[in-house]
Amino acid sequence: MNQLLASIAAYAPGLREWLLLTSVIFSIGLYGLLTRRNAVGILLAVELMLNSAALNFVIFNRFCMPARIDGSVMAIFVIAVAAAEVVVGMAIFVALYRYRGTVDVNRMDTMKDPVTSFEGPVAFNKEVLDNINKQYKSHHDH
Amino acid sequence: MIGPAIYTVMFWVVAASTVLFALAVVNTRKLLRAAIALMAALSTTAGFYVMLDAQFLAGVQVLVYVGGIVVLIVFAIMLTRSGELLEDHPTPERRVVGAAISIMFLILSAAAVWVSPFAEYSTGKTPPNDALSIGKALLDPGPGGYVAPFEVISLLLLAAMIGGIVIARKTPPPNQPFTSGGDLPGETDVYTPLSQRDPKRGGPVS
Amino acid sequence: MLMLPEIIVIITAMTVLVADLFLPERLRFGVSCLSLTGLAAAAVAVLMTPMNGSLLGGQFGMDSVAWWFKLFFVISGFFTVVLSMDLLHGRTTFRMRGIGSPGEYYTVLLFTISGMMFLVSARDMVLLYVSLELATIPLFALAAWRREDARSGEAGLKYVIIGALASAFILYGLGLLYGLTGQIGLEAARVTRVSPAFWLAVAMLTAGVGFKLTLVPFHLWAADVFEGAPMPITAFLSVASKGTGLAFMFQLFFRNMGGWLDDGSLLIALFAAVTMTLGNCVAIVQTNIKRFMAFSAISHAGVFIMGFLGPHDYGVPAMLFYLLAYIASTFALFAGIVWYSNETGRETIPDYRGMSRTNPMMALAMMLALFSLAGIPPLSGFVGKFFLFSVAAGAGYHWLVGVAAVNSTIALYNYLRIVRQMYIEPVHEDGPAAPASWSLSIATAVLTVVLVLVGIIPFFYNAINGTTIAWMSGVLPH
Amino acid sequence: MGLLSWLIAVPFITMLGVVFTPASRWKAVRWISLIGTGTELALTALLTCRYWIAAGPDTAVTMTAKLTKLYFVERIPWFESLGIQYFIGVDGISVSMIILTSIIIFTGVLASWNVESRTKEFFALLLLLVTGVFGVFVSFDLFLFFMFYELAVLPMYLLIGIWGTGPKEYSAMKLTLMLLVGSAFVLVGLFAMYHVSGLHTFDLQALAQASFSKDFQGWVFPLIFVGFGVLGALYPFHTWSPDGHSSAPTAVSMLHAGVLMKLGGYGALRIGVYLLPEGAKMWGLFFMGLTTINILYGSLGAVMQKDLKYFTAYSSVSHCGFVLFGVATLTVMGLKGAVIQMFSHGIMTGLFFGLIGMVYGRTHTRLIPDMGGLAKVMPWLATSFYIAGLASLGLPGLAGFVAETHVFLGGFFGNPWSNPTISCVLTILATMSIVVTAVYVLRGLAMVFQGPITHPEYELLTDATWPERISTGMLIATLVIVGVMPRYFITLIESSVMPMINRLSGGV
Amino acid sequence: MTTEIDIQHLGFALRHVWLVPAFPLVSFVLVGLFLRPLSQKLCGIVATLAVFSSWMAACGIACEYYTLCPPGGEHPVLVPWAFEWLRYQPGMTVNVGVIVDPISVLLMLVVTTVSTLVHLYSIGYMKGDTGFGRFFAYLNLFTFSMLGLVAAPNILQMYVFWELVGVSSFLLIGFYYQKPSAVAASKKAFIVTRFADLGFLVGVLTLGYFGYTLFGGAAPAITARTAAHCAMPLQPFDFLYLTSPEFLARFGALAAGSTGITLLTVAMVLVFMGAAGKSAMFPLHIWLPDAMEGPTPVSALIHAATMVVAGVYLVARMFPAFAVSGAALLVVAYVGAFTSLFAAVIGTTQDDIKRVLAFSTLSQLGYMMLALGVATMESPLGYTASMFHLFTHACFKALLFLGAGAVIHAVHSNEIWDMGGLRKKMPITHFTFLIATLAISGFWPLSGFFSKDEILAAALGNGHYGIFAVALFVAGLTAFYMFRIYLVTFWGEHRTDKASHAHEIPAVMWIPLAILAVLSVVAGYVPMAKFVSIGAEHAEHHGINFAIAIPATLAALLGTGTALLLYTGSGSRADAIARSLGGVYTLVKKKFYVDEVYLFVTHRLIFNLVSRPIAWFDRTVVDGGVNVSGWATRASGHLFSWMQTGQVQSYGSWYAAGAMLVLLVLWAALI
Repeated sequence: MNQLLASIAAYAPGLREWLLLTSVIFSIGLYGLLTRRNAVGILLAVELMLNSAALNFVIFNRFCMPARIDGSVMAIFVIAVAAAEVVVGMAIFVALYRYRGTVDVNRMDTMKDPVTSFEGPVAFNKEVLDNINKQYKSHHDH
Repeated sequence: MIGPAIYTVMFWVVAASTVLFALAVVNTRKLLRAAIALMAALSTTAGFYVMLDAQFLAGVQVLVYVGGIVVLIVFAIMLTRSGELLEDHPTPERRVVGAAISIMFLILSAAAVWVSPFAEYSTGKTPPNDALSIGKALLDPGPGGYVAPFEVISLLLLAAMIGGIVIARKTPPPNQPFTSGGDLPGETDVYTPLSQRDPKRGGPVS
Repeated sequence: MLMLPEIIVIITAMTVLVADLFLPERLRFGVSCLSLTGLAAAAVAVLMTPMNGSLLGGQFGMDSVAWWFKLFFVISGFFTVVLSMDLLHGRTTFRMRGIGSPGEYYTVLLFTISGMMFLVSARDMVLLYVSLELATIPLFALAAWRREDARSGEAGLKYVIIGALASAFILYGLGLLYGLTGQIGLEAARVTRVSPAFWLAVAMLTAGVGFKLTLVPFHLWAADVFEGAPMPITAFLSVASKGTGLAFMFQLFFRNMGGWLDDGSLLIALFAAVTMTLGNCVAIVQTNIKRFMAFSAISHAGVFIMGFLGPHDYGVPAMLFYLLAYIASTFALFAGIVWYSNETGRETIPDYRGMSRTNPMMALAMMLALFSLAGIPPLSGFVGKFFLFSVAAGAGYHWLVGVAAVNSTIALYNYLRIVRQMYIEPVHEDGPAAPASWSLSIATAVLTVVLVLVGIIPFFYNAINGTTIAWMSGVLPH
Repeated sequence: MGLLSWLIAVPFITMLGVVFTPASRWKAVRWISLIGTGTELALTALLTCRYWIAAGPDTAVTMTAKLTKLYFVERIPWFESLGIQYFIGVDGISVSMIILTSIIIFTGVLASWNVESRTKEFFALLLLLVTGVFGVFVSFDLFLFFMFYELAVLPMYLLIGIWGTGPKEYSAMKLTLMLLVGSAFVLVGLFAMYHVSGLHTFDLQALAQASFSKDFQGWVFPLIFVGFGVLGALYPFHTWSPDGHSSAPTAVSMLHAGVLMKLGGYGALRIGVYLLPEGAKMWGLFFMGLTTINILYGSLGAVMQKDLKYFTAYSSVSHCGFVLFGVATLTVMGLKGAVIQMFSHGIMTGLFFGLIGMVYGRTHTRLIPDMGGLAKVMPWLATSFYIAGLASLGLPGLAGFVAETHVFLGGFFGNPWSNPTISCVLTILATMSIVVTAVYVLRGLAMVFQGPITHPEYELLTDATWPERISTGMLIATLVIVGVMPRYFITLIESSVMPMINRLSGGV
Repeated sequence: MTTEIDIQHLGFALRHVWLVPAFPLVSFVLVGLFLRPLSQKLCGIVATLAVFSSWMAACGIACEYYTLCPPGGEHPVLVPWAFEWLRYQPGMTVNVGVIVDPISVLLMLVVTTVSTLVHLYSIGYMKGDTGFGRFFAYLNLFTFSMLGLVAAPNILQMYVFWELVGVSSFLLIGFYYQKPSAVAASKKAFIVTRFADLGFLVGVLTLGYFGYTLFGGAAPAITARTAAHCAMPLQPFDFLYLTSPEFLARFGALAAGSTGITLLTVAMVLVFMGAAGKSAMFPLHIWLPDAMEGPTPVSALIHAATMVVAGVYLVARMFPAFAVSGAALLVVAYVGAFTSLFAAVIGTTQDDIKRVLAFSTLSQLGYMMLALGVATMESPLGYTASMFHLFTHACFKALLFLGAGAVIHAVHSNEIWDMGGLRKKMPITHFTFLIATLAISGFWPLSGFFSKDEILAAALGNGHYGIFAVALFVAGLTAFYMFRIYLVTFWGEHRTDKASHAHEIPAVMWIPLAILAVLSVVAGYVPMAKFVSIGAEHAEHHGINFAIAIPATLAALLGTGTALLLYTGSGSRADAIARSLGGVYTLVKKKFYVDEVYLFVTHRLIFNLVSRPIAWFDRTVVDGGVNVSGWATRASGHLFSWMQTGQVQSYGSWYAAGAMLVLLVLWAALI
């Protein structure tokens, strides 16, 4: 039994495992942000990322500097910031929904660079070349 | 002896559940279900805080984060009525790109973190993590204290609230006076020539 | 008392909020006057605070660079208020939908300014991060201020999402720094040994700074947000938030990672070159004036970070001086743009045709501002760019000076496109815009005079240089 | 405020005067600018006399000096931390260029006597342009030099864009951008010198004493020379000149071709050769070859031009080729020839473009085949055109000959650092241009002025009015004076060129 | 024995030598700027008086010079008056001054006399012409520049006035600028001479270069010898230095690379190219016949007597240098001979009276050149002969031209077939024209005979038999074409009514004719050998050398005979011979199509194949390059703007990808 317990204890999570955990959650959040169609869904993913960053602080506090409580205090402030962010985000999405009737992010691209027709070098040069040819019609010799 | 084993088992179980919940948050098509998955993920993180001897923080996490923010998000889902209909799938190339980037990020950050020598200091002494010390730290003007961020975060929350209110409120019915000028429904964005404008609004005083 | 300017700004914000409730409709204008006086008082307070010292046990520090940054933030806040007065109080010919509620607008604006001031004086990660968020999150709200306008909402959406992503990256970076050193203070958390995690932290923080300063791969949000946001907010974004980005970069790259800056200078040079070139090239194809200003801001960001390259005791004053010149020129230009869009609602470059005949003085002011941005002597833009190029050359990056000089030619082409519309094309057929209101014309006049004098009178540069020359030696770890 | 500061201030004050006159009395604007440029001319005359008195006795000393001796120096510290100061002074070359500029601007104002549309802005921009040019010729601090150098380029855009003819926006934009790209090269070279010298100052005289390594000068000199060459119409970068000049209004093309293109030559001389002698030695022969193409290319190109302004633009490309050719020869005669050519070509092209403007004002066409037999109707203009043409083909007794013989002799004698046979061959190729110039000048002028009158309506054209007579008269008088009595004009230039030669041969 | 001459106390004329060129300059400025609008008469008088006073000054100089150093003895070169005009570099200054030596005195006399007479003549000829004042201004400008050229003590001053002479001839040829043919002719004249001046300039540059580099060694010896005679110190460009034996010895030694031709020869051939251009030698002669478009007094003055001999004067001035490089002298000789033959042959077929005289001038110039060519330093007879022929030719050729002018003035057409039988209508012109024709054909009492004989003697004396034969044949041809035009214009019946109504020219016009006639008779007896000589002392020679005289006179008689045979009576015989010669005749009449070749080369080859492509190349390729760079920036703008898709999530992915890229760069660069 002890031997079993000892073998289990061997897998105890060191600092590395904890940090691996936070980076996994962070990348899942990132994936969510980049693929989610609904704006609110994106904010969910953002919450996830911020939460993993806060966890990161607490981990470092626990492992690197247990004497102080900087990490935990930072985590508290992160939570507060996340709250503020959600408030503003949600306000904007609600206003947008009321006006546009949708919060689908893919449809929110009214503002983009108008890819105008983009003429090749000859066309651009054309106006200049016309000017040249006009200048050099074979004029009669004296 | 039992402690560390239980500790390890608990860590791996909770870690696995957090990852699963996170994946659920990201992939479920029904948004409400995603919100609930987020609640679960955040509570498991609270569990982590407990394991990391940050009991007060776990409480704050559960109370504020899960109880407050995610509830707010659920309100938002309700308001934007995006909970009812199934969210359609992201475009395939968006999904591939997103996946590629996040996996790349995972590999890079994990590798970076895995090999780097952090300032490990494991004397085992647990940090003074009870509410008293955090409370004192928050308001202590001395070197160790965080009174400045405390003040700033209050400003931030106030500003965010004001901003949110201004953006998200409904404009009142026409007959009701409204406190802010220039916002009355009567003012359309039709360009009224200078001559027909009423003097109060910058027109010529006849 | 070191924190006096911030306190004055916060008190003004609060009083404006409360005053907005009690003022009758007729006296609504008092709100703007209140915020103006508040900002003026804050500026005086900044002038009076000593240039060194710290508060709250070293968390809130004050030095010459912070002093100058605070002064610039208050000034840009002041001019943003002046620019938005007409819009908020309905004194425009072209009715802007839903920009109302001036009280809340000013409050949120003042909070962002106080956030910026806190950012500059932050000496530890917690205050740094929180003040950065205070400087950014209200801007999301300001960008989306005009509810009924789809573009403003969309701008807000994009700004929120990318802003959140950036803040997550910054947080993750700061976490790693904390992990590597175990210290929360900026000077204390200086990494001694190089490790992959440190480079990851640097990369993440560069991404965060890139978002704020619109450096190239992180600049994509700028165009849409600048186009969607209301005009004064676009001005504020292009000036103040760029200043904040610069301050944030100062805090991180000088205070925290000063030691490693020389190793990464090639990366910064590449960043500068790519940002400048992209900003100027894409500006060629823009027609909307706000998108155009976004790309001009991006190209100027590239010019700014050239200051980080060379021997830092020249880089810091050069960057601050160029920031001053940039503020003066951009606000002078935005005054004209705000006035024109208020009076006629037109925002594309071809719409500016014939302005030199209908409103010659405003056209002259805008032309001077454009030439200063392009870097034409004897205006301050040229002098600022000259010193920055000299810093880059001092660091041995002659190729970068060449790229920057060619870029300023492309920039001139972009700015001349507007001057051409104003001076060479015939008058716009919809008729001239009404003359500017007294507040805007005074602001433009003052800004144009400052714009011209800053380059010629040595007082400004000497003042900046005198105070900040010793700053670097104080900060760098040796 | 010394004499030189007044020299820069007077056009600026006139500009302010012009800007602040009420728009209703636009006729007064012409008179104000005329008075302004008149005082400028007086100031220049005063400057020349005082310089002549001051510099006369020590021409012997400068023969062996290593640094140009400056007169009427004014120094005001500006940005001391970077070593920038308001440092202006003048030597032989600057005085000759100042004389040229004040004459050209005076005649330019006279030539644009009947600009009706938006006269205020026109004269204001013209005077701003001239302030920049005067500033360049007197400043000896690289920052100040570069500041005035760019200030001189920018009003061109508006002047051509608003008052130009033909594809004016296109040529205005092309001109401004190409000149600025040129100044970009110069900027890089400037900073390289500032930092590598380690003297931490922009003062030209101090930098002249700094010893730059050989390979440093090897890559900075071509940058500076090409940078200034773009403005001096060096071969591959000259394409802005035909378009720019043909679209510009009269006074602007007079000022531009007459004076602004000389900034290129002046800069190449003052900053290129003076500061980087080793680099000049390395690249001398290469640029001599390039400028020979420039000379032949410009003159051969001018033969087939149908538009009078293109015709003159190409001829000024060829003549500016002489300037840069002279600079590239790195001999006493070559450098002296370059300065005289700058002066004489400035006057010549000013006269040419002024006259073209006057003819265009009457016949409203610039195409050579459309005009014919105008000599009968406007004898004064025809004679002055012929004098300008003969001056441009280098007729002795006019300024062109003195300059060209100097440049040819300089090229022919060659310098000890470059292969003498190649420089001889290049000079002989360059001399061939005097024939081609004769061909296109006489061919063009004959088609326009001689032969029977082609269009009946040309019968009633009028001859030159009083402002035109004064301006053409002044320019012709200058050409003849310099052509007939060059001695006084040249000794001063020689005394300011000698230091450059001593630096070249003796090393720093 | 070198007579001791001290510059300081010379005679009045020698001290004020600068008066000779000064008078025409002053009158040019006076007439050109001020008198022209006032009154035509006044212009004519002032101009003529000015030239006359410079003639008097020239005579004064001649007398004082030859009293100072008597004829037959040593004739030192004096530079009594000079001032520093231009300093190229510390060791190299160019002085403007007046040189007094036998040939310059001779030339001054010739130029001033012919110029005075032509001025007098044109008062009558140009009466009533609108450009009267302008004409006299140009004439004065020409006289001033010609005198300046003649008086040049150094080669650069000669080049300066060389160009001024070219310009004044351009102005005078193009005097009737309304006529397109006159305009084309003036342009052609100037461009061709300018092309020749290119060679001259390169020659001057070479001489200047080697002069300057070798100046150090050679100068002291020369200055010692000539310091007394010169007002200003010796300079590398001065003739005294360039023709000094010390310099020539050192310069002659330098070989030009592998070909073995000495640099001196190259320089001298280049200088001769300039002379050939101005004196219209073979390849560059095309402008002289067309120069007849100008008014006839112009042709008389410029294209007969003065300008065209400038080339000969230059070769004479540089004769010692030419002599040292023998090859250059041979070139001069052969070119001269060929030109005289070529021109004489064409002259026989021309119909325009002035074209015939032009070709005869070409032929006589060829004579002078070949005379110089055959001379050597040892037996410099050719040198004297050439100068003598120059002197005599100036007299009778001017007379011929003025006579032709009178005839054209009367008949209002240049074609000799429109004239006929004018001897009754214009007796004085006829008589003077006859004297001139006899003189040029080389009949005994007149001057032509003596000068031509000396040339033939010189050619024979130095063993150039080929050249001697050609010269003899040309003498015959000259007689033939001169008598051809004489007979056609003055004998036979009036071919047109205008010829019948012709009347004698007014007094002001026939007085110069008379003076010239007297001169062309007397000129032969001037003992030129005593006045003008160079090199070694040569034996006194007197009287006529019969061995040369008889064949020359026989050739002249033969030519006159054929002319009489062909052109008296109905003149059908001439046409029959013309038809019989067929193609050859038309070839010769068309001046061997040389003009067409030149036209082809310039218009087709240079204009179309060189300058038009250059203009096109410049507009499209070089300009295109600039436009393409503009387009490239715009294209890159479009490329980057493609990134702005408007999709937030694509911004997010660019953002994250950018962050990782930064990480990778950091890792790669800085591990």
